Amino acid sequence: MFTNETLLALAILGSIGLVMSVLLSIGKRIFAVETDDRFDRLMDILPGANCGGCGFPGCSGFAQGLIDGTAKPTACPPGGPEVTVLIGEIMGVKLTPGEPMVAVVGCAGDHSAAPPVANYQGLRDCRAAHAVAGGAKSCAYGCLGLGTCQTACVFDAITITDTGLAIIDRDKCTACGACIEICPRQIIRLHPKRDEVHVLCINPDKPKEVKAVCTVGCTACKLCTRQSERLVMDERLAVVSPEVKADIPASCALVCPQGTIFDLRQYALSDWILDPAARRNFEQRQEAWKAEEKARKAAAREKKSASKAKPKADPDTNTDANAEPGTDATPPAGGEA
Amino acid sequence: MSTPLIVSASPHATSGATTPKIMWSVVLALAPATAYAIWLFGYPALSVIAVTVFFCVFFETLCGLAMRRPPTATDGSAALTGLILALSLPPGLPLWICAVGAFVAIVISKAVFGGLGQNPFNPAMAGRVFLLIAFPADLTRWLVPQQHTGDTLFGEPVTTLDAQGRITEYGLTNVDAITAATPIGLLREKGANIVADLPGNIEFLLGHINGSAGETSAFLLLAGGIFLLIRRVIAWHIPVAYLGTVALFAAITHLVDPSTYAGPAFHLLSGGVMMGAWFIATDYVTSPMFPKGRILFGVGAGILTMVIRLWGGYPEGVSFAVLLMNACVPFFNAWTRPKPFGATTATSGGAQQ
Amino acid sequence: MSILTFRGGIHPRYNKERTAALATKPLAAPDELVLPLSQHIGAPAVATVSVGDTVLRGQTIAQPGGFVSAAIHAPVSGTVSAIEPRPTGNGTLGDAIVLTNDHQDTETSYSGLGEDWAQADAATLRDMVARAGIVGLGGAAFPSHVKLAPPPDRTIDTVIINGAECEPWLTADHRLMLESANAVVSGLRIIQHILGAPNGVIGIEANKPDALRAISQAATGTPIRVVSLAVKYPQGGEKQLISACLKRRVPQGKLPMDVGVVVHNTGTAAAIHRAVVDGRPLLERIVTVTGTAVSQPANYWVRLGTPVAHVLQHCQTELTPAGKLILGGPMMGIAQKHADIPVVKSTSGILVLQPKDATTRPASPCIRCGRCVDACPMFLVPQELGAFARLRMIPEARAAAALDCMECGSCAHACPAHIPLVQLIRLAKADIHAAARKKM
Amino acid sequence: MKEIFVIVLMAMLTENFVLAKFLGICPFLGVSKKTSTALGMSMAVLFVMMVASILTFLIHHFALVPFRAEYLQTIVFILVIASTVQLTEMAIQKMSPSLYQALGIFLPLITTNCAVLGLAVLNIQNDYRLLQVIFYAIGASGGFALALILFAGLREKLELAEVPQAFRGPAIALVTAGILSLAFMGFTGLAPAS
Repeated sequence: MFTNETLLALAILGSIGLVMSVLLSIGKRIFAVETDDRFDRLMDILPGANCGGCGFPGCSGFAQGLIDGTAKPTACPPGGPEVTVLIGEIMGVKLTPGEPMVAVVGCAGDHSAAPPVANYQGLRDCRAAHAVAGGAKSCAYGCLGLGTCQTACVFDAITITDTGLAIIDRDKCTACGACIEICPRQIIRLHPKRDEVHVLCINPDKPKEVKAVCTVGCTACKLCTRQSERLVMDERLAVVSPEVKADIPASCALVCPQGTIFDLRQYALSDWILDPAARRNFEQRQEAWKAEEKARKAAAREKKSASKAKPKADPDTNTDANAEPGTDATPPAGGEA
Repeated sequence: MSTPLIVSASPHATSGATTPKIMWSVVLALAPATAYAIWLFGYPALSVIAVTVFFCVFFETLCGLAMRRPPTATDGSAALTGLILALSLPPGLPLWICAVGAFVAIVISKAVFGGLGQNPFNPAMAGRVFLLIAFPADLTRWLVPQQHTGDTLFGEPVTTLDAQGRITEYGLTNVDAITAATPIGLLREKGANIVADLPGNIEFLLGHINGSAGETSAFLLLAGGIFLLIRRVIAWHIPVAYLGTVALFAAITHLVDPSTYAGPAFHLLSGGVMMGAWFIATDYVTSPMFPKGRILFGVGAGILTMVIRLWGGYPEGVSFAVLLMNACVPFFNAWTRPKPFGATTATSGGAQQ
Repeated sequence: MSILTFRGGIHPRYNKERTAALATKPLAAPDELVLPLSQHIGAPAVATVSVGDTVLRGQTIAQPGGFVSAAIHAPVSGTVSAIEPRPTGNGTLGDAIVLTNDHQDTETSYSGLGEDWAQADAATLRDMVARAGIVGLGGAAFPSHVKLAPPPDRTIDTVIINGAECEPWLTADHRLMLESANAVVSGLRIIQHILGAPNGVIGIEANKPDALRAISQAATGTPIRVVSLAVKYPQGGEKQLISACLKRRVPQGKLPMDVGVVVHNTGTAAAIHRAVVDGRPLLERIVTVTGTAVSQPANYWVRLGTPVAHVLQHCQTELTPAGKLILGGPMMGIAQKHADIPVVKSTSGILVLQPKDATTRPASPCIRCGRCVDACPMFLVPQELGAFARLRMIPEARAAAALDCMECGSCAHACPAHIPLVQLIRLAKADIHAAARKKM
Repeated sequence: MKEIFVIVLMAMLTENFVLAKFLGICPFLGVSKKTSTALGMSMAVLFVMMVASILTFLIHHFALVPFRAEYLQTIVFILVIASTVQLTEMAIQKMSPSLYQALGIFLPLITTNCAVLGLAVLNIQNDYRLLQVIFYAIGASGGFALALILFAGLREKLELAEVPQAFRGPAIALVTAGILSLAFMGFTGLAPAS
């Protein structure tokens, strides 16, 4: 039953509501703004890590950049292929996501392998230390281990070992590039995620100089390049070629006399860097492999001499004989004997 | 070269000034006034000071451990906070209240902000204001100075404690006349006419009056402040602006209505102004960094002190004035930033208008 | 003579008395000299000799690699034994010409203009300076002939010779002003002539009264003004010196020539004198070897390219464990990992400190005391810049004029919390430059 | 005149809506990260408070009282405030998109800002006349602005501080607000509510 009271209340409320709604609709006319709902939709799908990997300050900048046409739709590394496809849907273009990448620290020279030659004091920051006499390490290329990349990584993928080396967790890394950009030594590089073997050294100096500063540096002996066409020489440095598509045999790592080449099918990176047992195990496997190889070669030679083929130099003792075509013209001063 | 040399960025020399040196020199500057307060009020003052300082250092150590930061207890900052807090409290205050004050000062208004250098508010004043609001009766119960009959340090016992741990002896001013205890309180109650009945300026200067432990001897506080000024621990801007504003404000109000408002001498020498201007407002962490900003800070604190003294609900305004000005510091810093060499416009940074 | 100064700055312990009274001695040349191709700001020089060549003392061994670059000459006679990367003062390897000294010091012939240089035109003189490989000897190592060739729309009315030598410990400029006062004054007059600048000023800190007297005496009869400057660091900073001497303020982001001024170091002026009057290139410089770990401090005329280890050997200085070796002064000098680096054109001092003087105190929290603000001669807020750098707040750091910082170290020197402010600001500057590059 | 002065002083300082009455804490914490945003918010609140308190005053006295429908006060006031906020929101979105972005959800949330409703209700409770209502609104929004802007300045400073992880964000903001509130207690007694 409606009483007068209720009717009155309804009337008052109703009329005030009416007046207000009229005012609001007038206001809506006056203050009409066009909005682009793509921005909100983009913000919904972007990872929200604000890592800056796209080159814009944060995800909102990237979203705006996409709408303005200044951002590359495939530029969001942490989003991965899924996000790239979604961006394509929103922006109305067909996108093919790029190859998934992962950042790798190209240095295994921790305190024991490349001991510091000076006592650096001051800001615990690699960039700052690098600017002071090139850091405390003798190697001008090695990881300084002060954790600047760690602080730059918003995905918590980087840890600094007690032995002064940065290692990147492949599973957490989104290849956003923040660490690559901040590392004063340019030691961190992107590699295709499918690559299972990495050369953990970027020192391009002469073998003699590399050996003087680090026990695990690449000495350009080229042994690995003969195990797989995926490994090629870049000047005085062995690198995994991104162009050639082929599996990398385990022997690439085993053949390396310096132990510079890391094979993640055999060891976890943290074990490889930190666990002496892993190194011991590697050395054992290396010995075993060498013996096996020798036996195989001896067998092959016997077979060959049996079929009176021409003698062939032992690859273990003559390193320059069989360089990959198209590599550095100036061979290193001395190979591994 | 087999022995590693030290490498570090330039400069390779320092001035020799260190944070502990600065903090301890402020403590040193407060020492005469502290000693005088102990002489004046005896054990009650000594125990308040000792307990407050102890708990401040204790909480500082505890927080340092909890936050896993390098120990800061010996740098003197916590001890200084404790000393300033203690000197702003009435002697004879129940000691557990002192500990609470130390907790508020060190833990709540300093450690949770990240410890030394990060706190926006003066910890000692935050602690004192908290106590004043939480325990108004205890914080406004003042001892009269003890009688020094013999040549002993602690004259006659001025206090005894009752069953509730309350001070009952003579020397405790009547609880009903809480606000009438200090000269400033009297002034509020009865107007400037009673100034004539109050101790003379010389007494104020020497400090033979009742009040907070640190509010007593304006002369010793002034001497400590000038010591800091000469040692270049503090700059002149804040104390001069603060005291100048208080004096000017008092002079104007006194001229307008001499029967209600006391003159500048009374306002400068009584209460916490001398202590506040030299030792509290000049706290680096919570005061502006630039000279002009420091002057603004001092003027603002002076005005607020006088407004609260003359028209506010609390008898003394120094602690509130300092806290309120602390809140304005980001703006003073933003407004008074130095212009870079050869620049036409000031830089921006921090709080912006 | 009134004492002039600038605003800000600090009063470090000067420690100059150990070497101020010691006359400069020539240092015996070592067996091997290493001459980096990049001893200056700008493009590296290009070697004009090859391995195995015989060179004479004074012979050009590298040509400028561009306009902003400088030639390099052989400081001794001998043979070129290598051109290869060698350690340099900034901790990296840099290409260098290595000379084996034959200890004959067979010199090439020099042809100077003698005292008749005023007859020559500016271009000729500038060319002589360029050919002599002269760079700013105060430490900046900016090629001097570039500073002598201002763009045509700038009129230079005043040349200031910087004799402040505000870096503690160092006395190289002090000795030079005492021992070669006439060369300094003559150098200034040549610079004035090249630039067509009517006014010449020599600014000397008041703690060198003998140098003030010597220079004043040498300058009598010329319109050159010799001014006494307050003993304060960084009195020798270019902008601070101009502010003190002329009360002119170089606008933010501008150069001294924008206010009609060019500043040269005393050593540079003397070198220009020798280049023009005697035709002699820059082969050696005065180096102060001092510090708490140096038992026989000295001022030496050192051939460029002399290894620091060789110099230290002559001063009977052992690099004590955990000590510090600094090229330059304590305020802006660069700490070294080892002594296998050569003395180069900008090396004004070699400072060796004992461990107790070398250890950097750990940083404690900032207490906002404002000492860094008072000390900053560029009127910046180092404390805040440091916080911006730490938190990588790049736009804020740029807005707070981080790029104006000249890294003089006054703030870090004054800081009671031992915060590495200079290092932090360097990071901020690097971040700002990186962000700017990214935007382009 | 003196009465107006007392009302403004009281609303701004002694009975500051945020720091003494603890009204409007939500935007106080929400939009105090930057002083510029805080200023914008203060302006928005000033506008809403002015318009809403005048409108509610008029509606109360000319629509509710004549019909003895005072019991509708709350719902009607909220209706009026919500509409005013909507209008303000539209206006800000049109005039300053960046401010609109920065204020975000806190702009429409002025609707439920208890400071605004509190002001409207207090106007009626205190039996203010129109002039008093206007100045009370000025004082209240001025006090809100003062607290918000001071607080924003402090929070900008805290951005540079190394606050322990556990206290980052709202925790340290509330501690700061608490101490600021303590400081504002100093104004007690300055303007005795007559």
